[in-house]
Parts: sequence; C-alpha cells; structure tokens
Amino acid sequence: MTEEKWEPKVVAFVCNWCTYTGADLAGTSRLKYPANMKMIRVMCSGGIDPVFIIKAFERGADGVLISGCHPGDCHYNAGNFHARRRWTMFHQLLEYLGIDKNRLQFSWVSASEGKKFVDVVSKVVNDVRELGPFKGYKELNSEFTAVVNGLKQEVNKAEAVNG
Amino acid sequence: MENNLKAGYFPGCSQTGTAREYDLSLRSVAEKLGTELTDVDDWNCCGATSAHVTNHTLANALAMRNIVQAEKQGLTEMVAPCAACYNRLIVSQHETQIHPELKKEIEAILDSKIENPVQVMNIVELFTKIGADKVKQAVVKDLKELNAACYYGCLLLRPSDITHFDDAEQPTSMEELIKLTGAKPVEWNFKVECCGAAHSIARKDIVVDLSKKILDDAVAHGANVMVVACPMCHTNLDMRQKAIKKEYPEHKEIPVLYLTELIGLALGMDEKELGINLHTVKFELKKETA
Amino acid sequence: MKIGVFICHCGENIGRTVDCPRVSKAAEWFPGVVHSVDYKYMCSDPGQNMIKDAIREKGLDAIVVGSCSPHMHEKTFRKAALDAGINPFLCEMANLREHVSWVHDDIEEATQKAIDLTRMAVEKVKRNQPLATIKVPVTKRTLVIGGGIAGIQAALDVANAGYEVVLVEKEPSIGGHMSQLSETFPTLDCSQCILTPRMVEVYQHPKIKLMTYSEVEKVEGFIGNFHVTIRQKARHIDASKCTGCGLCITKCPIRKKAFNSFEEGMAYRPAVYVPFPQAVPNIPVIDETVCTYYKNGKCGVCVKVCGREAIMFDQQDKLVTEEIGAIIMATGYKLYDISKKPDDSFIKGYGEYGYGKYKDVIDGLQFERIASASGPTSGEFKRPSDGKEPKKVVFIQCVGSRDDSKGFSYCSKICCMYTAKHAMLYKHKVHDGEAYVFYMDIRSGGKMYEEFVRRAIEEDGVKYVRGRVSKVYEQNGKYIVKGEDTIAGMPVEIEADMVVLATAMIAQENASTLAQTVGIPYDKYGFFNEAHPKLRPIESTTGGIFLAGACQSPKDIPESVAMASAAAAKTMVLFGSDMLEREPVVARVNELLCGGCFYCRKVCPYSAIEVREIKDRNGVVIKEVAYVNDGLCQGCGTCTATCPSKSVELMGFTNEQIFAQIAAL
Amino acid sequence: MTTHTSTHASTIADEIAEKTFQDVSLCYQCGKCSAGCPVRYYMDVAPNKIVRFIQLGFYEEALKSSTPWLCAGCQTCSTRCPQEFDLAKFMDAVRELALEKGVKVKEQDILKFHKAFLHQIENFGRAYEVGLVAEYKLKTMHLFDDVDSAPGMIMKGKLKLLPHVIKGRKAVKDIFIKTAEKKQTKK
Ligand SMILES: Cc1cc2nc3c(=O)[nH]c(=O)nc-3n(C[C@H](O)[C@H](O)[C@H](O)COP(=O)(O)OP(=O)(O)OC[C@H]3O[C@@H](n4cnc5c(N)ncnc54)[C@H](O)[C@@H]3O)c2cc1C
Ligand SMILES: Cc1cc2nc3c(=O)[nH]c(=O)nc-3n(C[C@H](O)[C@H](O)[C@H](O)COP(=O)(O)OP(=O)(O)OC[C@H]3O[C@@H](n4cnc5c(N)ncnc54)[C@H](O)[C@@H]3O)c2cc1C
Ligand code: SF4
Ligand code: SF4
Ligand code: SF4
Ligand code: SF4
Ligand code: SF4
Ligand code: SF4
Ligand code: SF4
Ligand code: SF4
Repeated sequence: MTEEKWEPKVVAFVCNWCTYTGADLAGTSRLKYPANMKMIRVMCSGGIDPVFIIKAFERGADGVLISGCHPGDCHYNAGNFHARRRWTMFHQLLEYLGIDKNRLQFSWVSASEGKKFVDVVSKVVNDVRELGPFKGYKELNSEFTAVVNGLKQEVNKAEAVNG
Repeated sequence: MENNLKAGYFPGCSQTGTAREYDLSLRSVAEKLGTELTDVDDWNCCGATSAHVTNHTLANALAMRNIVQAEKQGLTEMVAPCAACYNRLIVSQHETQIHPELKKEIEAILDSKIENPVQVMNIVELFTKIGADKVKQAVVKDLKELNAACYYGCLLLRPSDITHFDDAEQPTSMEELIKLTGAKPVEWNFKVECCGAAHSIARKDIVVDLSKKILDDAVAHGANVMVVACPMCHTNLDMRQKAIKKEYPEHKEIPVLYLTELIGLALGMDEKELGINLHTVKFELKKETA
Repeated sequence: MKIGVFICHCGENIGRTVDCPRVSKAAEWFPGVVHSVDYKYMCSDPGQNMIKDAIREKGLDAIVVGSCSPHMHEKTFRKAALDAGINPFLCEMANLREHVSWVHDDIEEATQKAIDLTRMAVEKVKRNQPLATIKVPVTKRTLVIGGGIAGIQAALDVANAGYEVVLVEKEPSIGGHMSQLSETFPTLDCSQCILTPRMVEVYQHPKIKLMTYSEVEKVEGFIGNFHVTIRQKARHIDASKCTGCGLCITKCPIRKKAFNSFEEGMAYRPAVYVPFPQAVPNIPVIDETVCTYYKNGKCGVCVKVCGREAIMFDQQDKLVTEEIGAIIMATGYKLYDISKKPDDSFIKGYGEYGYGKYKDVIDGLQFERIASASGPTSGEFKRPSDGKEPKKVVFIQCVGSRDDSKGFSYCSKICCMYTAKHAMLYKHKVHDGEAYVFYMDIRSGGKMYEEFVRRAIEEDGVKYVRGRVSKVYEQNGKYIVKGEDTIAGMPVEIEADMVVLATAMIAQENASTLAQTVGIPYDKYGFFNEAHPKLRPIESTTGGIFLAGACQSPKDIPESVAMASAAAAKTMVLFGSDMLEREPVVARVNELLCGGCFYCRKVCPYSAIEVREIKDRNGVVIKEVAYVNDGLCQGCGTCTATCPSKSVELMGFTNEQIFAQIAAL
Repeated sequence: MTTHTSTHASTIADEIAEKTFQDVSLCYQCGKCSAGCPVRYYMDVAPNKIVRFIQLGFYEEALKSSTPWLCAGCQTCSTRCPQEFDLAKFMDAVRELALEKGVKVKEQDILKFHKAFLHQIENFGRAYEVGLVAEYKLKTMHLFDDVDSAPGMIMKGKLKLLPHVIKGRKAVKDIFIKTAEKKQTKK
C-alpha cells in the first residue's frame, strides 16, 4: 500500500448469531476477502440504530454494511423484521440526501454462509471503491441528523400502527 | 365481432409447401373468428432442427432475424403455428435474453439491435388468446363423432421452463380447446412422445417405427382421429402411414388433422376449403342425415 | 482505568499473517492501556495464568484479548478474569484469527487491521460496566410435540426420570408413521407389536399428560419458563364418559365418504372413528365434515347406541395453557405426494409416472398398508385397482429425492432400505412373483443394513436394475416401465402389474409455521435446524428446545429413538439445577429519560417490556415508564434502536460502547 | 478399446460448457435420459454414456458415436433430467464439435440431410423442399426412396417446383458467412 493511495473504509454492523458466525465460518474455511472492512458486533440487526450509521459516516467511513439473519431465521424471532422495515425507509432517505445507495448496503448472511459473507464483503468494498471517498458528511451534517431523527419518528409511528 | 385480435403470423417454410393445408386452414379459421393475421415481412427459415444441431450461433441468428423483422414491423405478438418454428424462436429469444454475450454476437451478425418485445405464441396459445367463448360461439357443427387423440409432440411444450405452456408431461390445453367443438378427447399415453421429427427423410425407418407406436396407442385408446399442431408431426404421422402400411400390412389407418382443420370443420367449413383433401389418409365427416 | 492487552499467536494460525509483537507494541500506546503482551497460545493454561498474573500484579481493571472468535473462547477468558478478581464482563475480545489472519494474505494489511480491531476493543472495554449474571428459575416440566415413535420415546424417558411431561399430538391417536408400518427393517419384526406396548405405557404413565387431537398454538417465554397455549380440538365425544366400546363406530351409517388417511386412502372410515384399532387413546372422534348431523341435524344413530351418553355434538375446541421448562420437537415427516400436479404446490410432480392417475402406481406407505396384516387387504398382496395378486412388481427408488428438478436435492436416506424390505416382503408372500428395483445407488449404512439388502438380492432373488425410470404408462392392463440399465448400457422395459414409488421423506405439513410459533429456525426444506451439525445435533439454536426424530431430517426408527432419548437426556441436564444462569445481556431503561411512548413494547419480540408507574411521595402517579423484565428479555436490542429518546440501552452493547468502537475506526 | 485422450481433458468439456452454458459434471449418470429417449434403440451408445465419455475425457468415443446424430432433439431427456442437465442442448454441442474437429460422422445420411437443408436456406432464405430432397438424394444416392410420395405431393400443390426466394436473401447468406467466419477465427 502506498501512502497516497486511497483505500475505502467500510464498517459493518452485524448480528452475533448469523452474520458474525458466518464471518467466523469464512475464516475457518480460509476464504479470502478485502481487509477494508471492520465489523462491529451487535446482538441482533434489529438493534442497529440509524444513528450508528450516521456516526460511522461522520467518523470517515466510506461505506456501511448491515447484515443479519435471513427473514424468518432471526435468533430473536422477529428482530430482523424490524430491521428490514427500518432500513427500507432509511435507504430511501439516504438517496434523498444525495448519498449513493451503494454506500449503505444490507444483506442476510446466515451462520452457514461463509462464502456468501465473502461475496457480500467483496461487493460492498468494490462498490464503495468505485464510488470513491465519501466527503458528503461534512456538508450535510446538521441537516442530516435532523432528518434522521425525523425519520425515526416516522418509522416508529409506522411500526406502532402496523404492530 | 368486437375486440378482434390482431397478431403477427410467422408461417414457416412447411406452411408454404408440405403443410399448405395448415396455412390454409389457419387463415380461414382466423378470418372466421375475426382475427387479423399480419405476415412477418420477408421472413426466413428459422433453421429448424438442421441449424441448431450443427451450429448454435447460426441457429440463433436465423431465428432472431425473424424476431427483428417482426419488431421492425411493430408487431408485439406473433403466432408460429409450426411447433418447431415456435420452439426455435422462443428458445433463441430466451437465450439471447439471458446470455448478454450471445446477444451481442447475434446483434453483430444481424447488424441490428435486438429489443425482443415480440411475444411468440404457439397455435394453441393463439386460440386461448382469441378466447374460448368466441370459439364456442362460432361453432356451428357438433363434432361429437370424433374421438380425438391430441398429440402435442415434443417441441410444443419443451423446454417447459421457457415455454411456460401447459403441463410438460400431462398437457390438457388442446383437449380443452377441442371440447369446444363437441369432439371427445381420449386419454392416451403418447401425447408428448417424439415421432422422430426431422429424421423423416434421412432415417425413415426410425420415423416409421416411432409413428406406428404412437398411432397404435391412440387407436388402442379409442381414437378415430388424431389432432396435431405441427407440420413435422403431420408429415410423420399422416404421410408416413403409407410406409407404415407397407411394413406392417395389418396397420389400421387413422386420419390426422391439424388443430386448425378440426376447428375449421366445427366452424362449418368443408374439407376442401381446409385442405383436408390433401392428406394421405382420407378423412371426411359423416354426411348429415337430417 | 487500567487496561491490559493480550495478543495471541495461536501457534502459527495468527502469527503467520499478523505481526503479533507489532500489534502488542502498538496497543501499548492506546490511551488507558498499561500492559500489553503477545504469547503463543493464550487459551492454554500458561496463557491464562499470564492474564491472571497481569491482572493481579498490574492491578488491571479490564482486559482485551486479541485472539480467536469470541464464540470460541470468550467464556474462557471471562472466567480467567473472574478468577483473578475482576468482573468477567470487563473482558473484550478482538477477533484476530477468523476475521483477520485466516481471511487475509497480506501481512501488512492484516497487521494493520489487527491493530485497528484491538483499538476498537480497547475503546469498547473502557465503557463496559460490571454486570452480574441473571438467575431464573426452571420449571421442571417437558412439552413433547408429536406422538410418533420419537415423541413417545422422549416422553417415556423424561417421565421415567421423574419429571412431568405434556405430550401433544395433532391426530386422534399417538403412534405416528410407525403405527402404519407392516414389518420393519433390518429385522423384519412387526411394527405394531413393538410399538403398541409403548403407546399404552404412555397412556398409563402417571407423569405423562397426553393431549391428542391437539395442537400447540402459542409459545411464549424462554428456556426454563415457557408458557404454552394448546388447542384441544373438539372430538365431539366426552372422553371422561367414553369406554371405547366402539358401538358408535360400527353403527354409524356413513361408511364410504371419508378418506381413510391411516390406510393411505385405500379404504374408507365412518364419520365417527378411531384411526386404527390399537389407537391410544381408544376414544373416537366425530368428523364434522362428513357426519350427517352437522349437515342437516338428522341421524344421531351414535347418540342412540352409546350407552354412556358420551356423544357431545356441541363440544367446542378448548384452549389450555401449560407452564413448561423444556420443549422436545418430534413432529416427524410426511411423504412427497405423487398425485400432486405442478400447480398444486411447490412440488413439481411426476407427470411421467402419471401424477397418481394410475391406481396401481402407489407409494411406500400404501405398500406398507397392503403388506400389513391389519391393513385393508389383511396382508394379502392385492393391487388396489382390481384386487388381483400382482405377479410382477416394479419398485422405483429416489422419487422426489436427489432430484433438483422435480423434488428435493437431498437423499431421503431410508428408502433404499424400505424398498429392499418391500421387495423382500413381497417375495416372501408371492413366491412366483418377480420384483424389480430401479435404483441409482444403494445407501445402506447401518448395522446389518447392507447385509439386509444383499439378502433381498441373493436369497430372495430381487432384481436390481441401476438406472432411473423415465416413464410409466398403462397398456392393456399392464404398466409399462421404461428404464435403462446403465450398467449393461441397455434399455429395459418391464410390463408390471404394480409399481411402487419410494417417494421422498419431506418435512411435515406446516412444519415451518410451527417452527415460527415455537421460535426455532428451519432449513429451506422445512426440517428443523440443529444448533451444530456435529456437536449439537439434538438442540435447536433456541435454548431449551430440542429435536427428535424425522422432524430434523429423514431418519429411520433406530435413529429417531436414539435422538429422542438424547433429547430427553438434554432436558434432564437442564432440570439438573433449580436456577438457570443467563448472560446479563439485557435491556435497561433509564427511567428519568423515558417518555413513556412505549414504542419499545410494540417491537419487543418477547413481550419483555412492562409498564411501570412512577409515583410521587403522596402515591400519585406522575408518569409511566418502560421496565424490562430480565427473565423475559433475550437481549436483542430492538427496543434500543426504536426508542426515540435513547432511554433504553442493551447492557454490554450500549450506544456509548458502540460509538466508541466507531470512533476508534 | 478406448484411448484416453486426457491431454485435451479440459478443452472439450470446456467448449461444451461454453456452447451450452452448462457444466457436464452436473450429470450423475442416472440414465433417465436414455430410458426415455425415443431413438434409444437405434443408437450405438446410450445418451447418458456420451455425457460420461465427455466427463472422463474419452472424446473420440463421444464424437464418433452415432448417438448425437440420431438424437432427434426432442428434449424428452432435458425435461425429465433430475439434475436439470439439458442433454438435448449438450447433443447439439457434441455434433457441432464433431463437425468442427472433422470427425468422421457415422450417420452420413442425417448429416447430408442437414447440410442439404441448410444449403437451401443459405441460397433462398427458406427451405425449398424439392431442392432439398433432390440435393439430399444426390448426396446420398438414395435416388428412389420416397418416390411413393413426391409426385403426388407436387400434384397436391404441396411441393412447388420453383423455390421461393426471399428479398433478404443476401442478409440470410450473410448470416451463414458470418457464423462460418466466427468458427474460423476461433480455431
Ligand atoms: C414406507 C416407509 C417404510 C418405513 N419402514 C421402516 C422400517 O422398516 N424400519 C425403520 O426403522 N423405519 C422405517 N421407516 C421410517 C419410520 O417411519 C420413521 O423413522 C419414523 O416413523 C419416524 O418417527 P417420528 O416420530 O420422528 O415421526 P412420525 O412417525 O412422523 O411421527 C410424528 C408425529 O407427530 C405428529 N405431529 C405432526 N405435526 C404435529 C403438530 N404440529 N402438533 C402435534 N403433533 C404433530 C404426527 O401426527 C405424528 O403422530 C419407514 C418409512 C416409510 C415412509
Ligand atoms: C478417515 C476418517 C475420516 C472421518 N471423517 C469424519 C468427518 O469428516 N465427519 C464426521 O462426522 N466423522 C468422520 N469420521 C468418523 C469419526 O471419526 C467417528 O464418528 C468418531 O470419531 C467416533 O467417535 P467415538 O468417540 O465413538 O470413537 P473414537 O474416536 O474411536 O474414540 C474412542 C476412544 O476410546 C478409547 N478406548 C478404546 N478402547 C478403550 C478401553 N478399553 N479403555 C479405555 N479407553 C478406550 C480410544 O483410545 C479412543 O480415545 C471419520 C473417520 C475416519 C476413519
Ligand atoms: S485463544 Fe484462540 S487464538 Fe489463541 S491459541 Fe487459543 S484457540 Fe488459538
Ligand atoms: S358408543 Fe359411546 S362409549 Fe362406545 S365408543 Fe362410542 S362414544 Fe365411546
Ligand atoms: S350422527 Fe354422525 S357420527 Fe353419529 S352415527 Fe350419524 S353420521 Fe355417524
Ligand atoms: S435412500 Fe436410497 S432411495 Fe432413498 S433417496 Fe437415498 S438413494 Fe434414493
Ligand atoms: S421507547 Fe424509550 S421512551 Fe418510549 S417507553 Fe420505551 S424506553 Fe421509554
Ligand atoms: S432487548 Fe429489548 S426488545 Fe430485545 S428482548 Fe430485551 S426488552 Fe425486548
Ligand atoms: S437424466 Fe440427466 S443426470 Fe441422468 S444421466 Fe441423463 S443427463 Fe445425466
Ligand atoms: S433430445 Fe435426443 S437424446 Fe434427448 S431424448 Fe430426444 S432424441 Fe433422445
């Protein structure tokens, strides 16, 4: 690595039961993937707050990956369901703010999908590499946070209504 | 009649020659049902079996030229009454759709973009499109004297995940259609068994054996007529009965009608108008007694 | 806060790609780190001692171990921390093996990433709070769902160990598929003869509460503390009065309407029935869909003949709740339905074999009934269409199994064996008959299994033809079976009188719905998933829920029974202590911040959030806030992401901890 | 005797994979294809064995067999294959390869028929049956087969004595030239 060469930074928020374990499996299977991604383990994808993502971008991440169990397989029955609903809305918001959708990606990787984990990571890193460094945060900062909070309210309302 | 259907028509080589009556009967039946058929401009042979068994690229290019011709003419739907043409066209369309490299290659050969919006139908689908009600309303003659063995052959249904047409092993759509005419479909074994297709000329012996087996089973299950939807099937099952008779003198002949001919009869057209008199095995409806 | 960092080489596993000394040097510079070392095997005794000594000598408050996945050794290092006198939850791990050395090749990149991950762990551990494990009581009662041989065995084992069992079976009788079998491989002993005593034992066992004609409707709670709601379907017969005399059954005028599922459709049953003579319990059920009384209010013959006044037309379904500590799933399998057409379901169907159009093309269970002495033909070989004895029978294996295109990719594992058994049983009774088996491979792993198959071939003269059949059709009263002997390289056509298809064993109807109800994962075929394919094959991934028998994957009887006993043993392990220790990863509400919106309650999958009233000194309610029940909270964190005011946090994964990790990127 | 031509081991299997978009290792040799093949009785080798030959690298055996040429392309095999291996398409590729590699084809009549057929299209844009039959008969010297049907057919207007020539004749001819060129450059 030369000093000048930009390397994408990707943060992944993954659930403990499926994706983290899937990543472990990628390791035990000695599969290879780019070293650009660092993982933060949470218990369930349902517990990932949109604010985490904002923080990640704020801290210089060029891309974020969210990954959990497949629908129906959630260790907690329904956590990833909430995650899914929340993320579909959040994704649209990002686009609205002019952040390329590919900077924030979602996937379902089960504990047995080591290979899929590698594919997902490679794809995200590649996509982000193509997009180049993320500079947008500073310009958006305040507006961004306000909108995110607004969005959360909306999501909560929607969830409250739909149960 | 309101809501008349307009569709493109890809006759295919046989319909201009050996299967002249198929063309004839289709055109008259379509007219009677108020369906307007527009011939594809300056179409070429789809390459039939000979192309795809020897050269994959050639086969796709020949087929796709027709699709492009139809596209240029602004056709969105097109009937290919010959099962072999139908198969070639729909398979090439599918292949160029799912394999972009192949598509590029064919586009270069044809020197034309492939948009692929033309929906290719087989003959049964054409009638489904026209509508069972419409057909039923137009029936003037009850064909209850016919116990028909519907023969789909191999190419009408396969590959089933591309044609998406009826059940690949136990199809029933032709039966449903002929029921509208009062004819009674028989249950039999070889609806989808191959008759030897393109080997008709080069390996007549094979075609004779296979066709005999198919015809016998139809007769054994009480059929007094066969219904086909493909000129190749017709050639093998009708014309080859002469050769079958030569080899198996005890062979019991059974007339073979094109689906369009059978429907034509029900719509009140006579045998001659439909070209039935051109068949090898003679067929005539019983004369009305009343 | 004084933090110690321990970097493990894992022999060469980490050391080969990560420059461990460099990582540990780098860590020395992280704020808060007062001690940083690297060592060959951190989990070894010397490694652990190294940690303990450092904690004591350097007065460390928290530690970070950079080694393998926390799933591997988190427990080990937490225990080491505890032994050395600090709270075990002040230990974090950086995964330098599975997530670094094994997945990257470039030493520079890997080392850099290892440093980053260690830094993130250090930043997190700084914000960790000492936590205490949570203790919950255990209800020592087991629920067994499904009363086939697996469920029966599990229930008996648990009950014989002295614990109470609730056995729920959806059919009117227990027994499952085994009750339908004639004789069983590899010994050919009579299925009913060995099964019936067990069924009776279940019925009479004082510790077993048997609930037949019942289904589990809702499961709440968690390991050691499940609340289960069970629907007892109305039998329309008062079980407390019925003596099982069977008069109602013999007198019921409806004889030819109802599909007899026990006889696999080869016979009828009356509107009031028991599935089979040895049914347990021997209490009939009235089938509302065919009984005349439910159509027009007439008949009532059964009422007249029943001396016990046990008929209750107006009986309703009943919901029963049970407190349960452990659940054993034993719902078994069903067979791939050969009569299904593609549009019927996800099954693509075998049109080339006739989609169930031919009466004498039957499946394995139908064959079992024909071969069974208590079956519709009293064990005589008569084919369904005309009752004639078939002189030539063709068996086709792998129908629906090992078939990506029309069925399932897996091997059903038992059909090679039962086909050999079928061919044998046939040859034993019809001496001049011929039996052909079309197979692809013969899979007969098991004690005396291969010997069994050889016996069919060598002693009973069953002819095995290697190849899949392409088509079956009827001609002149015979079934023409078109195959190819791929060994001889010759086409084979057999004129058979009967064809038996060894259809795939597939997941029970609605298995996936049930899995969702109880909260366990299942595979793409609908079989329940084990926690680990080799080391935890009996457990589901959900604590306190175990698997037995063919609901997990195709199995024969010995395997189902072995698994059932193992599941029973697992529940007993759970019942070995009165209290259960749980990780303290639960949510906590900050009552000062909480605005009482209760969005969190809406999303909590375990209904773990309750409403608590905050009162002032005079006892007046000033506000309502959320409150997390530790016993129920499973620590998913969904509530935390939902809370608009950030008033609820997940212990061990607080926002502060996660932000710190992000900041350390 | 079989000669193991494993030096080209990957090549032919790869070429087939490229032409058919599928991998021969999919086939697990169950034989269902052969069991249902309508022309199985006329073939020298069962269709599944042709796949086997390619899997093992016995290319000569596969390419010189009569089986691919007798295959009528009916797709019975492909429709029923439990592994979703499209054997009909595979047969297309084997024939094509046999031609490309200049293998002597056993079923000369069938090959001549296909050639004659394509020749008609190349020249006229459409199949011209009288020409086809004439050309085929000259090629194979089966001069007197089918005399029973042909004259009657002409009378019935089923066979036209003159070919129909399409306007796009040149375009079609071009297709032939280009696809042939492609093969040249590939080799
Ligand atoms: C043709 C054939 C022949 C066989 N021959 C042999 C043999 O000779 N030897 C041998 O070892 N094995 C044989 N087997 C295999 C044997 O049938 C199985 O191994 C065994 O029955 C599995 O037992 P089980 O208890 O797991 O499942 P099952 O027998 O399927 O029992 C499951 C029970 O759960 C009940 N249930 C399902 N869903 C629910 C629900 N939601 N709620 C409540 N209850 C539910 C069902 O009604 C059933 O009673 C044969 C199988 C077949 C198909
Ligand atoms: C080449 C090979 C590859 C395999 N691969 C796999 C695989 O990939 N996946 C898989 O699931 N399985 C695999 N297996 C099978 C696996 O090895 C066995 O299933 C498993 O090891 C059986 O465990 P066990 O404890 O029953 O027996 P063992 O592993 O044999 O353990 C028995 C122990 O008992 C001790 N012992 C023996 N006699 C006495 C005595 N008299 N007193 C005291 N101790 C005694 C022995 O020393 C030994 O430690 C493989 C087997 C082989 C041969
Ligand atoms: S702690 Fe983990 S990484 Fe270190 S030696 Fe043990 S297994 Fe290997
Ligand atoms: S007649 Fe009465 S007692 Fe006898 S079986 Fe029927 S319900 Fe029970
Ligand atoms: S009332 Fe119903 S169950 Fe009773 S005898 Fe009549 S039909 Fe049978
Ligand atoms: S057990 Fe035998 S018959 Fe059953 S799927 Fe496996 S190989 Fe086929
Ligand atoms: S969501 Fe937050 S504020 Fe609302 S009730 Fe729950 S903890 Fe309180
Ligand atoms: S973390 Fe929150 S949502 Fe999850 S189980 Fe606990 S209280 Fe419920
Ligand atoms: S049916 Fe398919 S898998 Fe079986 S031998 Fe033929 S090609 Fe191979
Ligand atoms: S496509 Fe060819 S190989 Fe396949 S069944 Fe038809 S004739 Fe036989």
